Amino acid sequence: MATVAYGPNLTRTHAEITSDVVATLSAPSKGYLAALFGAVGLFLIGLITFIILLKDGLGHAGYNPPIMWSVYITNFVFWVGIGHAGTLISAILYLFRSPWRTAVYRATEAMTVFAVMTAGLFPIIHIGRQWVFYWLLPYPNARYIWPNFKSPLMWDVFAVGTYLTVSTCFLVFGLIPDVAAVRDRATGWRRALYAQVAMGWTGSDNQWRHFSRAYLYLAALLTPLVLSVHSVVSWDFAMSLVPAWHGTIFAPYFVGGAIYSGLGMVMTLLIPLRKVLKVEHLINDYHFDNLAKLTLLTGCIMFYSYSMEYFVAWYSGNTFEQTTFFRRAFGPYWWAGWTMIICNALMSQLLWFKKIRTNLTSLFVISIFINIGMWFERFVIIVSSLSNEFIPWAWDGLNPTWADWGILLGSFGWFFMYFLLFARTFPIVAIQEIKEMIPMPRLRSGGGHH
Amino acid sequence: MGLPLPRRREVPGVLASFEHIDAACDAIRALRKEGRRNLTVYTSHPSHEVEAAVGHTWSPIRLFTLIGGLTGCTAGFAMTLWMSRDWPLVVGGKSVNTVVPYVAIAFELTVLIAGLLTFFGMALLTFPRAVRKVGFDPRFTDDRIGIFVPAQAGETDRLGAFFRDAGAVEVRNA
Amino acid sequence: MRKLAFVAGGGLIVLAAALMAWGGTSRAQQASGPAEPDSIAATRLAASDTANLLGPRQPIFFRHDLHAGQYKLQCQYCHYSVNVSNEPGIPSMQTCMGCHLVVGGTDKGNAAEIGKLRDAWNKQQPVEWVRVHFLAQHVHFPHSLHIKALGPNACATCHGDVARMPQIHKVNNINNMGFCISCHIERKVTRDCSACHY
Amino acid sequence: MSDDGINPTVDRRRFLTVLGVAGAGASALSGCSTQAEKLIPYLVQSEDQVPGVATYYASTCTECSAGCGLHVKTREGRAIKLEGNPEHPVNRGKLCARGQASLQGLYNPGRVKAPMVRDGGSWKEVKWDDAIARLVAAIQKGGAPLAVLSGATRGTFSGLLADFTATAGGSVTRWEPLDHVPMREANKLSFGRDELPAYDFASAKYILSFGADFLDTWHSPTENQIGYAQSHGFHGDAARHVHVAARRDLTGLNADEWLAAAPGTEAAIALAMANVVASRRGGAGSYAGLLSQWTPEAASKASGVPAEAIRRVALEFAAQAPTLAVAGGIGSQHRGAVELCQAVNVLNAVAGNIGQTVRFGADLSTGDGLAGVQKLLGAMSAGQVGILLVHEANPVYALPASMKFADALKKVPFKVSTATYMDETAAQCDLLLPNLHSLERWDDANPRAGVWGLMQPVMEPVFPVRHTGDVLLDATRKLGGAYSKFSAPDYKTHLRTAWNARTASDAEWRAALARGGLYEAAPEAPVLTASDASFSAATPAFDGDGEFVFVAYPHAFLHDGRGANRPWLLENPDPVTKATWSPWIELSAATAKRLDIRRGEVVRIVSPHGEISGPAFPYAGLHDGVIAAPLGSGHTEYGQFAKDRGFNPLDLLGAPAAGSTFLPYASTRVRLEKTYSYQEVATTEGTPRQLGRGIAEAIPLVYARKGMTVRQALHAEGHDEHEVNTELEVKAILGWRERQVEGRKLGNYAEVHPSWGMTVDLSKCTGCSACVTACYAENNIPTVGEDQVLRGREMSWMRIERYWEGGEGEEPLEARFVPMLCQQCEDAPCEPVCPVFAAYHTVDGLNGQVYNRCVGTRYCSNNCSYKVRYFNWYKYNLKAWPEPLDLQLNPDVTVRARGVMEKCTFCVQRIRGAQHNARLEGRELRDGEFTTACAQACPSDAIIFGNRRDPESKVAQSSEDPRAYRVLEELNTRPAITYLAKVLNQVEA
Repeated sequence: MATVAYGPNLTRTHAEITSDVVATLSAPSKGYLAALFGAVGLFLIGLITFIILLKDGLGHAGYNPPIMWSVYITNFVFWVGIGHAGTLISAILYLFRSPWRTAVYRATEAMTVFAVMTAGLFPIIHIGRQWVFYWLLPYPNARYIWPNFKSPLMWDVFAVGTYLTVSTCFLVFGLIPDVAAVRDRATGWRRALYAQVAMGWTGSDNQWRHFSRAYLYLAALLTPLVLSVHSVVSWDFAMSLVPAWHGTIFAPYFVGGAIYSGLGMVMTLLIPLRKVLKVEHLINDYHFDNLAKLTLLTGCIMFYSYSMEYFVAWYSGNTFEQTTFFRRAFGPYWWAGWTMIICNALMSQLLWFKKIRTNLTSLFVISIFINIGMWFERFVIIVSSLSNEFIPWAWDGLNPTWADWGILLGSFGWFFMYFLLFARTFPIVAIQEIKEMIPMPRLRSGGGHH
Repeated sequence: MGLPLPRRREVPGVLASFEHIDAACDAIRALRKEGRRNLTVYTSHPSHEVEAAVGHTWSPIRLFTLIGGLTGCTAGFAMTLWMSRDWPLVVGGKSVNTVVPYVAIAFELTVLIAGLLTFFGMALLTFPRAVRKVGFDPRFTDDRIGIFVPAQAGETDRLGAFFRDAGAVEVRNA
Repeated sequence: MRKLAFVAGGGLIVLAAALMAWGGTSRAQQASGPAEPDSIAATRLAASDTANLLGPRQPIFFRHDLHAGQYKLQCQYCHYSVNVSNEPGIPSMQTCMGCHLVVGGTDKGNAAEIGKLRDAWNKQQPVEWVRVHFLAQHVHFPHSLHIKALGPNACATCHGDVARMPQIHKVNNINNMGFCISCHIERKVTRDCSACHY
Repeated sequence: MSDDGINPTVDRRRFLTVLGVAGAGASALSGCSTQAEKLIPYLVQSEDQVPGVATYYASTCTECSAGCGLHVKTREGRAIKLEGNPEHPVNRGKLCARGQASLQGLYNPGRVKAPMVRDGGSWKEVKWDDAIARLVAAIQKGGAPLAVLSGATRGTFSGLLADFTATAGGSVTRWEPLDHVPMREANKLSFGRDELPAYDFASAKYILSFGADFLDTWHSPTENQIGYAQSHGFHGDAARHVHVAARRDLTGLNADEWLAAAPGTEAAIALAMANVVASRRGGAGSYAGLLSQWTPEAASKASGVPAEAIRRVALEFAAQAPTLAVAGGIGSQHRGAVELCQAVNVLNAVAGNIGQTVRFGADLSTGDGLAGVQKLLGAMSAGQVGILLVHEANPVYALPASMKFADALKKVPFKVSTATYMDETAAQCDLLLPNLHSLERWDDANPRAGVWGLMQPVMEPVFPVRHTGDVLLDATRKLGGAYSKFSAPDYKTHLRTAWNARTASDAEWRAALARGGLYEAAPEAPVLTASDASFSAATPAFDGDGEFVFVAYPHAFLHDGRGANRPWLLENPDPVTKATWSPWIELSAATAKRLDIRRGEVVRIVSPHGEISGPAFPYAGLHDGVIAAPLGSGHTEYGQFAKDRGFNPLDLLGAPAAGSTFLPYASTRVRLEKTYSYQEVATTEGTPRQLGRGIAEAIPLVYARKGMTVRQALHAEGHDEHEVNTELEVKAILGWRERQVEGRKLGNYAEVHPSWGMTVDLSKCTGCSACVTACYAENNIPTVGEDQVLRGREMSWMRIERYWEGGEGEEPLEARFVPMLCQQCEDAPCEPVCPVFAAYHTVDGLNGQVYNRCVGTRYCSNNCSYKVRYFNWYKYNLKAWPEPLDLQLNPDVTVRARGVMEKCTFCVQRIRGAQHNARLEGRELRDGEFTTACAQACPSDAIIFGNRRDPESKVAQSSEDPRAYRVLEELNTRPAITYLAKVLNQVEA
């Protein structure tokens, strides 16, 4: 039953699993190094772009008033969104005791942390005076003035900050027993290093007792947090007066989208990674099938949300809303508008077919489309809505520049840099949780426990 | 029973390692019948079977989480309300103190502090300050179950014999 | 173990409370008035023994402690526009010469300094005083209103006891918004941002 | 960070180094500085300068020949703002954009900074004595006599100049490029009066303009606009205005009806109308013969304007009295311009307006016209000019290249220029004796009979240059002999003596200075009858055989090109096309459609005399047979802002026939060629249609007379109103508000404060954009340049939105102008979204913006329904004011650094200033004691500012007007600005 619970074709002993995972940490392959250098390169591009922005001002980026937010905020929402799938899988599915999460959750959780780290950069990059961003924090200062907690941006500060902290705790937490396992297999300085990280984990009965409770509570805390964070992000828009932003549907719409985009990214990351790290047998069709099903579900949520947006715009009879949505489909940004609908609402429908769900190539292609689609969703929501607000005289279009793309590339570099380093340094597959799924040998045959 | 705080002094005792979980559990039960309470049982993964055998009660972690949550919630509301009264500024024609928007802040702080305290409590309760060389074997984090019994020089032989009968694949005095 | 858990939790509550209290306490510190100005009797004091005085050295060793302290000149006599304008006004050279055509200085030290002034006047060269107090350009401080509200001798509130300073130096950090605000809170006057920032 | 809120170079209290360099002495220096960290005291305290307190001097504007009165605001010895002089009979306290931008002339980086002599190819600075000596030497050398070409300003100086020149055996040619010679010619022919009359727009009940852009570039624009607002603006009733011309200029857009007449046919229409008027009112009198040739049908055949339209308008015109018809604009200055003006004289005569609304005797200052210049040209090319002195004129630029002035100039052995700026003519001279700017010098002007405006130096010269008057007097002393009759030691004395006649005693003189001059009552206007001199109203000839007639018209702000070196004027969008910085080429919408030409497509316009190329601008307000382009661009000199920008339409014009008295600006036919390249026109226009959003509301006159609201009028017309809140919504909102209002009463908000508000009357607003420049000047708004405008990043806190109505099919095109500035909403969407309280609500009802607190999230701008917040994308503060332009900055307003949001706050610095004064004097603020810069400048008095809490205030009362509405009312932002709907004076069916 254990095998069934874990999924087909995995008949490995505890010892084998340990060695499999520890093997992923052995000397890196050429491909891996190439990828890492690529990531660092991209990151440098972003860094240089940012320095220029810091020197001259945001003018270099493609802002055309009234479009005061554009690619940077798009990236922010995009990356925050990515984060959500990780926590969904590691925390929410943990509460649901869903068996297939065990193999993939470590990777997705790492993705979460790094995605949120990336997202966290953008509010700073996009503000006009980056060097005073800390004024958004409620710290006692000589001016005796506090921030404005009525501003959705303040909620953001707290939401994203909390999310980053707690999900990092959660990641480190689950990591400890595995790091201990690695420690006991490693030698020399690496052993010393892992020993530090493992904080002296031995796996004694007491440790496991507190560990499993704490893990449960953290998961329970993270579950509402996941839902809240992207709701708060969506309120950045929904709390405003801008036509097509000012909608009650936004919170669920954004959370759905976030998880959808996250799942897309998970697949994009895992499909190559499992090959590079040679853990195909640990992360296999069974998991991707389930991932794909989840993607399909959220994809349908997207489909529904899009149609609702248009329906509400039409039904409200509000001329501003109607104009905005008409222009979203047929205005200057029609291409972006349709990209988002095709990539998100339509592509995901392919996942109804088991053949496509279980064929990794097709999954990979679809996941790429999802990433693109979700980036454009945010782009459309932000840019095309801002480009035509209440006063026609002020309407204008955006033309992005090198500064926008530079920062976008940089953010991908920054994200992959961390993810790749993590994948090489720490067990990307949760050893102890997989072991938990595979029963230990018994003296008296039969007498199955549980 | 006291907290399993890190033991600096070396404790003499017997360390047995098992391959079979049922054997290990039987051994634990037997020892506890003898009235030995301060066993240490090592497993590479959380196991209900072992826990049942060791007969653990509840973990105080939940208190940390609860207190953290309450603190966070209070702090969240107190901070926002007090700060907006401290220098009243009207925005958007709204009243200076409006609870609704502050719920977001309070909620986030609740989760934040609860989460941190849980982690902190976990660390406090679980981790000894240094890895104990004695009474531990690297294979316990791999595929073996280990049982350590503190014992005086006199009783080590008897315990060793007991473990071998119980099906331990390896027994040594530590 | 319960005990321990409670201790830990309680500690955090205290911490949170402390954070909120901090604002108040730091304000109290800010509010505690100007530091005691160094008091040098307005007596003989040659330019040579002024090395240890605070504040920048001026082209002419003009002594507020003599003019405002010993001779009890009204501040407004020289800072002529202080009660009609935002700007206090720097006395014109003519104003100085008004007295110093006749007043030549009681001792050598003073005479020397007054000599500098007379030279400058003869050359029609304005003396370039080193500025001690100035505000950032995004702050607007109407001197006249503050004089009207606090009386003609209110200068000391911000500039310190100038009447006892041989050489002007900054007593209060007037560039720190807290310095203004603490006073505005005490006296319950406006804290509207656009009163000063526009 | 260096530019964190504080600006390193452009500090508002900056020590005036330039003045220092100018040797102006410390007496002009302020008593405070931060950047230099030095306190520079006055040597001698000037009585009228108190640091931190503004001092106002009266002066006279010299930007055009209208001669408006100025009040110059100075702080710490430097002029920082120009406002109209309320006592002045011409502009009555108002000032146009060009007049206000005179400041940027004063502080212009393109000024000639010292006397210079040509030294081979390059310029060499010399001492003044040396420079004057050279002039004297040249005069003493004898040979061909001295000739002077000067501007047309009339006053004591022109007297001195003429006198001096005469003594030197030469003669002065007074010349203004855009003068009104055709009008004078016509008046001479019609009435035997060679002068420009004054026009009384205020009392006219019906206005006909035949190509005369009287609101913008014709005659005395500010004066005309003041009158026009009184008659055409709604005051219980409104005068109707019909524009007859090939192009709809700003005046045409304000007209209630436009008759698109082919160029050159306006005269026919005028006569046809006169014909109808005469037959209706009788009294064709001596013109019966002339008029009989011109029936509406005949005129219609010539002009393409439907006969019934002509007849209808004529009948409406005849039905009213007094009425007014004007003609003679540059846009209609074709070879038949004189006849056109004669025809209009006849029209006015038969309508009985002569002496009523057309007031002769005013004798507006004019020059010698083209005739004089032709004569001079002849003399020059014949080598009969030994020395040419050019004063306040730039013929090399302002005359068509085909007139070959530059070549003639080469034939003059010694060329002297007194140019204040290095312009095209100065660049070709041998000696530069730079004159002072009119704000730096003693002078006077006599723009019309009975009006003597005085100028006095309001500050030390920015550069060490000298008054040409003083230069001449110096020269006379050096020359001696016949010149010794010029006894005055300096020009000031000369002026004072000249004024003895008017102001004998010093007291009178000082009084005159304080009032800015002497204003006698306008002379009684004689009632004249036009001679029956018959003339031909036939369409004049045009050179070439191109498809289109080319019309060059004066740019609204650059005028004849003299404004092209001032960023304020370059960036202020043209009121009609809303294009900034670079010129454009207009073709009618139909033509554009036919030739498939889109806006920004570069087209080449070829005439027999030359060609220009620039971006096309399809414009529905243009006759299909016409291509038009603004004058004023295409300088080859004239400073960094003007040089090499765009094209000069004069290149298309041919040399006028010998003996022609004026330059016909519409005299060639042209061919249009595509170049298949593209150059975006930097307009500030987004979408020029309202999409039924009720931003610029309008109400037909008939309903306005009945005192209906816009909504009632819409119902009466059977339209349904645009979306508003339902009963239920309103109740919910009000309930919510009550709770909020209670919750707001904390801290300073608990006390009672004023609540500042504004009303804007759209029936008065003509879109002239004087308010925009006033706002730039008052609030240190940076000009960002063409590339940034193309990205929509212009910073104009106040913008004039120009929406089109109709225009499709038979529906006539209507323009609606809406001044759009921060609405200071009570429930402002921008405020709550700011995380750091940089945007917040002040206790007195403003949307405060604390620049130094702003971190630049730009959320406020996203959430602003009116899009009136502006962001500093770059360090504009360092780029916008190259020295010495930065000396103009208003010390009371923070110069915003990069990365912060900025916006209109109802000139909060003026509010605070007034409140401070009131408190010093221990009294309450009085209504109208101060006002915002825009309201202060508006020639139409369309803007009223005040305290809404005070029921007595003008703003409170005017917002009770039935025409009152608020923009985007349904959003419940509760704006503090009330608009009064425009009044449509439609044809009454």
